[in-house]
Amino acid sequence: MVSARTFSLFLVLFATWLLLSGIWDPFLIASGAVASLLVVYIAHRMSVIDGEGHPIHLSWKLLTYLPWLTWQIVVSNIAVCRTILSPSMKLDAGSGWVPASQTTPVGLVTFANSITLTPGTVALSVYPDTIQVHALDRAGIEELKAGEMNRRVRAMEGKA
Amino acid sequence: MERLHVIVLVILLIALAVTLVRLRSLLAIAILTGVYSLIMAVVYTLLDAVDVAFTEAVVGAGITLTLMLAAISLTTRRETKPGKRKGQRIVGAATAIVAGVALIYATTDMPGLGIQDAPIHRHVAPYYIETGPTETGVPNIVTASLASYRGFDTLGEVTVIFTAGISVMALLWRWGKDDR
Amino acid sequence: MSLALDILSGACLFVGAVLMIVSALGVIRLPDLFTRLHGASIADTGGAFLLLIGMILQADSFLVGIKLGLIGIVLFFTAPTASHAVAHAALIGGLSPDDPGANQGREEAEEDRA
Amino acid sequence: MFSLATLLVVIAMAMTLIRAVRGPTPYDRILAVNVHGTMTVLLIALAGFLTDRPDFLDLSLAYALLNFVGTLAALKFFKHGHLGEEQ
Repeated sequence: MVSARTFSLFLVLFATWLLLSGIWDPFLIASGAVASLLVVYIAHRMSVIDGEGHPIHLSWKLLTYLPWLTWQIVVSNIAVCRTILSPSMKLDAGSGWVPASQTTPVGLVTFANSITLTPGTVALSVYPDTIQVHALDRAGIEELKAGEMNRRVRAMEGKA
Repeated sequence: MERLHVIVLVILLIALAVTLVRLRSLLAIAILTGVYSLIMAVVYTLLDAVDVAFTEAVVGAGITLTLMLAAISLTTRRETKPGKRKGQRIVGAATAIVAGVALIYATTDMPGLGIQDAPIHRHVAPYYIETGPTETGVPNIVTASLASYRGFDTLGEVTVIFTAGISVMALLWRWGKDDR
Repeated sequence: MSLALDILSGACLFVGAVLMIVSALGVIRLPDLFTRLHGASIADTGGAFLLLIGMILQADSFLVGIKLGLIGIVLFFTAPTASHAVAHAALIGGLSPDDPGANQGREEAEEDRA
Repeated sequence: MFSLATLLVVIAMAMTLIRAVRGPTPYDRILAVNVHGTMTVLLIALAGFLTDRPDFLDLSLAYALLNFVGTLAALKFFKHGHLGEEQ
């Protein structure tokens, strides 16, 4: 009945409580445990504890994806800052479609959010196999079409 | 230095207030009111009133915008033009100016910010600060006073708000009709 | 050691705050909504995370660091979602992503829709 | 350093405010308010360090969560013209 996922949700909630309160008093810890249990119970009744609501199975792969994403964010931050600060501000903005080969909703959302999170590109609308992207510089769309980010997110989400 | 931040923020507030008065689109006004309470929350924070800032952030920024949008969606999106009659304007301006001057005059009677021997710091406050944590077992002083020292009062308040909420729901909820 | 830490965190704070200004400049200067979104995302990523790192380096207790980290995580998940929501709503609302000029002077249309 | 950073963020907030007031479309305003909100979150955190009271972080955490709700509610309103209930 109590799956590993449910239990891990409880652990995450309880850890959050402990770290946010920082007071090691038996009464307060007990109320934290009760509150976490209550939330888990309600989440269970709403049946939102699944691969989508609490994607714990992605944690380890996420650790390999995040450094690469961070680097992308740094690079594109510099590029966009340069555009904004250049006095003439020549823009080549526009939108285009980028193929997305993810099979799970979580993977697709991760891809779209990664696109949006890197400055210079924003996901406009998301469909199961393609994402409409607006870019400050059309080269950004070409780069996304080349598909490195797509491939990395695909590798991260694993099997559907 | 902190004072400088507060001054800049208060100037922002004044600019924002003037803009709000001049705007006619209720949608824009609702959004900008959210900004107003946001800046206000920062000012409260800088003035060390964390609990007030907390309420301001939660109510002002999170809930007010949503409620105002709900109200706009039920009524209209534009404010009607104010009356053109000169008398109306003068009365309005006079009321605002008199009220403002009265409020500013009242603040001159208040003790300065952070002065140690202000009346409020000498009456019962030291007692609560000293004995609150041990007497109630609650680490946060504000929570200790709200939930313990004046627990019945808070219970009453919660009851009133809860009852009001239920009544509003009972009046506005469209029971039975297209219930999908 | 402590001096190096101070310098590092000071640099992070300064660069982060400057990025905030750049982002605000972008939100003002860029020509239409969709390009402004890119300016805004600098504040959500570069500015926010550098400021948070700068503060974490100065945090005097573990719990403070954890809370700052949590703020970072919350921003990391909500910021792109909010940007996407703005972009998508604007797209549905009829703003053209390819032609900045067409989005000027739309104010009256929006305001008078009532 | 904290003081300087705080001041710069306040200036940045004032600048986004210009966009929020000027519009022209409601989306521009919401975008500006959203950025303004992100800056407020960090400003409150910075203010906590400035005054040596790290308990401000709770406030900024709560605000980071709420900023999102306000933005989404406004956008939902723009998209559908109401907030869910049939008119």
